[in-house]
Amino acid sequence: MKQQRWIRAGWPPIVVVILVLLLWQLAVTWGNTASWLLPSPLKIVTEGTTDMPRVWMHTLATIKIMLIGFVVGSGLGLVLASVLHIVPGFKAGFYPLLILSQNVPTIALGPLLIILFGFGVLPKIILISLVCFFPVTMATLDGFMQTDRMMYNYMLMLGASKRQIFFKLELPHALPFLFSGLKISATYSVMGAVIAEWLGGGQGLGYYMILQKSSFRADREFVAILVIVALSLLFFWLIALLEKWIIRWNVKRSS
Amino acid sequence: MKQQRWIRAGWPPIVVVILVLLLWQLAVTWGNTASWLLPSPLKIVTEGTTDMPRVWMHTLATIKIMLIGFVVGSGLGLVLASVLHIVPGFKAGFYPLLILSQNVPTIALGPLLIILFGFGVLPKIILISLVCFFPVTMATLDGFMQTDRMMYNYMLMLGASKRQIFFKLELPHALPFLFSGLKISATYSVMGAVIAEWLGGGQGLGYYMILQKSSFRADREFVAILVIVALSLLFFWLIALLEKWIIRWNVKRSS
Amino acid sequence: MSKLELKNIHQSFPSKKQTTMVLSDISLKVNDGEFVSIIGPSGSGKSTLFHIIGGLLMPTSGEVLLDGTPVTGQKGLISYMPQQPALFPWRSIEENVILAQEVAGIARDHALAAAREWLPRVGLGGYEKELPHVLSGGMQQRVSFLRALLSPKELMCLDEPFGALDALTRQEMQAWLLNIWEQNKRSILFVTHSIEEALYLSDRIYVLSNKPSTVLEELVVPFGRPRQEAIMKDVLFQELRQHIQGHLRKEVQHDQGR
Amino acid sequence: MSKLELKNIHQSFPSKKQTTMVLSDISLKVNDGEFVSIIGPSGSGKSTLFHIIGGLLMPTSGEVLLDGTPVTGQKGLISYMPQQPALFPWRSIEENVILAQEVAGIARDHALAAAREWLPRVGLGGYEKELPHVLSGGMQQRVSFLRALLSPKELMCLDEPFGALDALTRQEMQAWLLNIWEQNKRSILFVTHSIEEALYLSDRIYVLSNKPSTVLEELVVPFGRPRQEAIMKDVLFQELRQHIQGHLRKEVQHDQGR
Amino acid sequence: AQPNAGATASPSAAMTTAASQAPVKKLTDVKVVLDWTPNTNHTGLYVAKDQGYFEQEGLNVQIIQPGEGGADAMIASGAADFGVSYQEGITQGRIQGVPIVSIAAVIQHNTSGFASPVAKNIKSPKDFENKTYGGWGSPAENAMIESLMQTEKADPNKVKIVNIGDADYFTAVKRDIDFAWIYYAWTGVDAELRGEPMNMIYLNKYSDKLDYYTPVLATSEKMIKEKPDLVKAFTAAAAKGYQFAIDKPEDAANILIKAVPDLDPKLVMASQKWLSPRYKDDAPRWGEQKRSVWDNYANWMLDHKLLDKNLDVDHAFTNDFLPASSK
Ligand SMILES: Nc1ncnc2c1ncn2[C@@H]1O[C@H](COP(=O)(O)OP(=O)(O)OP(=O)(O)O)[C@@H](O)[C@H]1O
Ligand SMILES: Nc1ncnc2c1ncn2[C@@H]1O[C@H](COP(=O)(O)OP(=O)(O)OP(=O)(O)O)[C@@H](O)[C@H]1O
Ligand SMILES: [Mg+2]
Ligand SMILES: [Mg+2]
Repeated sequence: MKQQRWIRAGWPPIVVVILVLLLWQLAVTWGNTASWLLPSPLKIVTEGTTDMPRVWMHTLATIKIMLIGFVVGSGLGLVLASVLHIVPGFKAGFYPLLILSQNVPTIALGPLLIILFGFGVLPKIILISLVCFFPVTMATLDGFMQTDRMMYNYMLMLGASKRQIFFKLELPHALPFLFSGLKISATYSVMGAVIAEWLGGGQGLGYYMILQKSSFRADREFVAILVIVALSLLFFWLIALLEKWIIRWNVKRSS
Repeated sequence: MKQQRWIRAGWPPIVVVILVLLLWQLAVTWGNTASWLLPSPLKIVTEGTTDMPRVWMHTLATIKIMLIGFVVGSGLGLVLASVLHIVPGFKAGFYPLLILSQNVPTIALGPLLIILFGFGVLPKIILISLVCFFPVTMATLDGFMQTDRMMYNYMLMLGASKRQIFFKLELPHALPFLFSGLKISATYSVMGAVIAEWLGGGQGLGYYMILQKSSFRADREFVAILVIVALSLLFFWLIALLEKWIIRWNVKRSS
Repeated sequence: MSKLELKNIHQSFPSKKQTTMVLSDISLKVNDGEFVSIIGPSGSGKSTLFHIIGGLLMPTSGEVLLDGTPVTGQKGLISYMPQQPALFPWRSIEENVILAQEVAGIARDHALAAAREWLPRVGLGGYEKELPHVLSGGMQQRVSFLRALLSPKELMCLDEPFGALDALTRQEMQAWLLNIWEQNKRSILFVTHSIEEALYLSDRIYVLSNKPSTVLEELVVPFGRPRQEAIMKDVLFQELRQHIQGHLRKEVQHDQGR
Repeated sequence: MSKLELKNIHQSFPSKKQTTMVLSDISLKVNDGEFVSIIGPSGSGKSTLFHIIGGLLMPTSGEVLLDGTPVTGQKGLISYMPQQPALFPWRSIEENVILAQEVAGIARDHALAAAREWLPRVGLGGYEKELPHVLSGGMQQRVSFLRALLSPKELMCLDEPFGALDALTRQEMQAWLLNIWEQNKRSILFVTHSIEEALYLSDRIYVLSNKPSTVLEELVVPFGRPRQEAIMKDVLFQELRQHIQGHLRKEVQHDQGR
Repeated sequence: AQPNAGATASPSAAMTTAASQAPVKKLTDVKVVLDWTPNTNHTGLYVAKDQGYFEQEGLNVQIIQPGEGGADAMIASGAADFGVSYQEGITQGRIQGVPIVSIAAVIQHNTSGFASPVAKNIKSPKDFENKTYGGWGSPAENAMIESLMQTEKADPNKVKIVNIGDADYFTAVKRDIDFAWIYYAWTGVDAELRGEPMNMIYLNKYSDKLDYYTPVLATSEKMIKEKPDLVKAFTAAAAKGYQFAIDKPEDAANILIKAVPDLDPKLVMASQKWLSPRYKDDAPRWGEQKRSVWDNYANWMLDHKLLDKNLDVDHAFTNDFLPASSK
């Protein structure tokens, strides 16, 4: 029965993915789209297997900085949300900075980061963290604001300290929001890593992609894109799974 | 009293902004940072006022596509979330596509959009919408999932149709989540517009910025960034205000 | 013909370790226009029974019949007042009252007019436009009660409708409910914790045992209609009360042993 | 010296149109080791009064004294059971029970041991590890009650602790509370809707009028301790009951006029 | 390093051989940042690294690909010691006070120009009339088109200019665009490989002023002032690298392919063969820059209001670090 449920839950995404690939293949084949513009899935897969070892190497490099960036970023996001929530006045005060952090374009920020931190992995991690922290912070802050009024009042009456209210009530209550933010961040983290790799350096899917693009190798460029999408999906599902595992009290439907 | 509250709420962000600008000015002045790398706020403001008319024109262009993109994107995001939530199987099925939509880098997507839709405003709107819809969809979907169990059961017992449950319960209940998503989207929308302007076209802050960068006018580049940040802030606050105005039942603290 | 009939309802909930049997072979019925009460220890499964009648839960086994047709698992056929008020926080009081009517497809204007007419009668005049969070517990319960009362269904299932009311307001609401019921004779299934309330209001009373719950006794209340509060002082009333109490006492004491 | 003293408490809530006066010049006290009940119509402001005592609300005017020192607006000094259970859905039953103790700084192990010892006594043995949503309304109320009972504060404020319990479970809990109280004589302030309950349990009873609420009467209950349930059949008991009921009836009828 | 290096007995080679025999000389770390993704403009650098020319000069060179921000800021700020840049960038940058200096011209003549699919029939600037140009929105492009068209007395106002942003030539000409500005060595060669013939209008064919250096090797003023020896060593090794690429295009291409395996080998090979003879071209030695070229282009820019003041040409470039002679 458990297996059946897996199959039941598993088929819709598989069907959709297959459908999309099929449509794509047909569009390319019949639509006469030039393959240097939009290669067919078949071509991409063929190319991907041919260039496998290098793609794999680049993928590993990307996964590494993505994971570090995501963990640092969303960890920071949670801490930041907590601090902004707990310290009065901070939230209003720091909103402008939060928004600022998302609105300095990479082309302006990148050179500054590199000049400050060199060509190593640090500026990349910073960039990915910058991408990842924001949805987490925003969603978690909103979560804190939504704390159940009755429970909050009860905690106040108990004489709970701010700290106790935070850890015993607000934080667990905001978990669904936190995960909402984490899922958004997880989705962005791979792209964040790719963009960070454009900062420079000689490996990673971002590097590979831009190189292929500049040699007009659309097929290989799309290999990179496919890997990126697959990575994000995987990562997203991992976070979603974690959510299911942690948030178990919200059994909604007794159907 | 009302005025006092405004002043009370207004000062933390103002203080922080002033502090940051001050620090920046000092860092540039004392740190001997070359002004072609990071111009001082004073220089930026001076330059901004000098080049005012052109900056203003570009700002208007950006605001226009940003607004259209945001409205289309987040409207679509809400509709999409609703459809995915209501139609069984769709949610699981379409997650991969949602994630895909966020993981095709602009450098690959841009050319495709241009081939399909030309160099006009349409591909830009599409790009901005693509940026904006995602946080809205994800947050709203999570909101739908968090619907209060007791109320949901009550609606079921009443024999409410899926439609009724959706409009009378799930949608209003998910509003805080929706706004959480909208605020994230609002923050991204300006950057989205700037990136979209790199797709081509001869106006907008993105265009202005890249042009200034290529002629090493860091001061003007930062004028553009400052305007971008200011726009985002403004837009974010607008959405936050709207949220406060719409979600009035969640009076949390009777203090 | 009976309005509602439950046939051999069993219900068990799977839990981490073992499965808890909550209802064990419950059969009961409510005739057309009859006022039937259910009394039982806390946690015996009364609310669960209502969920089954309302179609929210599929019973592990057994059948629900409404007007003679099997409706097990069908929703939207009864008017229901849940144990917890479950008011929608974003709706004003009057909008909360009309919710059940809205869902049943009654025109909003019409429903609102009715709500505004009835709210003062449950002591909530002047609160029409307020949001639920400003109401006291008892006031919320009255809103929830009114919502069920105005729902256009023939069978009303009320889960402890007056639990959060003070003795006097409660008596008033009882008298008032009785009055309404005697006028239009809807069928009512009523869960209460007060034996007096059950005796005062009902035609028949089912006494449930502790978990797993069975029908301990079915008791026909021998008082005529219309009833006055005075019957509460009747000797027979007191005797019946003692009788039911005795039954329950055994149950609850038995329970303590677990 | 009195444990708790309220001096001329006024409370009004600003609303959209006008300001509603809820409490008007309430003064009352609870002596050391005394069991005091408050009875009043639904919506008269009993829960509001508790919020003021607990420091959640600053009264519009008036003072709260605990052990003679003014503590208006200070929180965390009393043990409190809210009208709605307010259980934390992500905590298991036993973790919910120890919440108040945790906040008061009692070691978790110690608190858990106490919770596990007491849970079976309120009929919830075997539910220690379950989440609150599997409990029935009455069971949740008992959890909330236990949570307040185990809180290490000298004054206990209970807001309708037994409202959702059936008659028998209720009697049992009453007897049991009385027993505990007689053993360690904590001071108790008790809101109830049942006049019998108030008479059976309390040393003194305050009867509140309808909104704006004033103390209609302060009544000393003349029965000795320890008390038996048998006193409920006492003639004096019935007379007192009638007396209070009469008071309230006027209030509630008066209220209908609005 | 593989000492299979060209054992050509030049004085500098003799000197470095001696140096390499000295007991383990410590290498100086040097960062070189490219202008964009690695391509045949950079072959000499990769060759110099692969063949050990840098090492012989006591340098441990790391070649870095820049981000979207380009290399100039990295070079000028010292985040990278050397880099690849363009004459137009250095000109504009210096006007804005960016302390960057060109130390060698990678290619002697401007290989860029306006390309269009043959079918569009654009053979000379006058054919631009009533056609659509796809660019990135820089005023320099307008000026460029204007200049070219004026030589044939055509009306530049009849050209429609569209900003195509990041879209490349191949994408652009598929959609509304008739011609675009490209470097032949890469895009043009790729078009050849794909069999999409194009008409190419080289800038320098129509105006000497537009025969500027692109790309160039550059460094910062600070490096020149503080570490002239290092600059000299670097330039010398790079010159050897480019000389190798001039002499052995195929070997050089293979070195580049090996160093950057993700590149398309066919394109690299074809591009290298096209480009190798053009590195030095008619100059007396690789890397030589003429004052007139800098002056011409700066004046042209000034004439077209692309600069707001005169360029101090003499500080913008230097030949001082190029090896004294080259064969
Ligand atoms: N979803 C569930 N999972 C497991 N057990 C459940 C679930 N729902 C209810 N129960 C169990 O069923 C029993 C009956 O619950 P129910 O709410 O029907 O009691 P009740 O008779 O209404 O009690 P009360 O008078 O206290 O409201 C309880 O013991 C409860 O623990
Ligand atoms: N935040 C608020 N804003 C406005 N009015 C309020 C607010 N809180 C309570 N009230 C009003 O105060 C009155 C008393 O409420 P309270 O909850 O204290 O009543 P109560 O005596 O506990 O009633 P019950 O027995 O029904 O629980 C009610 O009329 C309520 O409408
Ligand atoms: Mg129940
Ligand atoms: Mg109350």
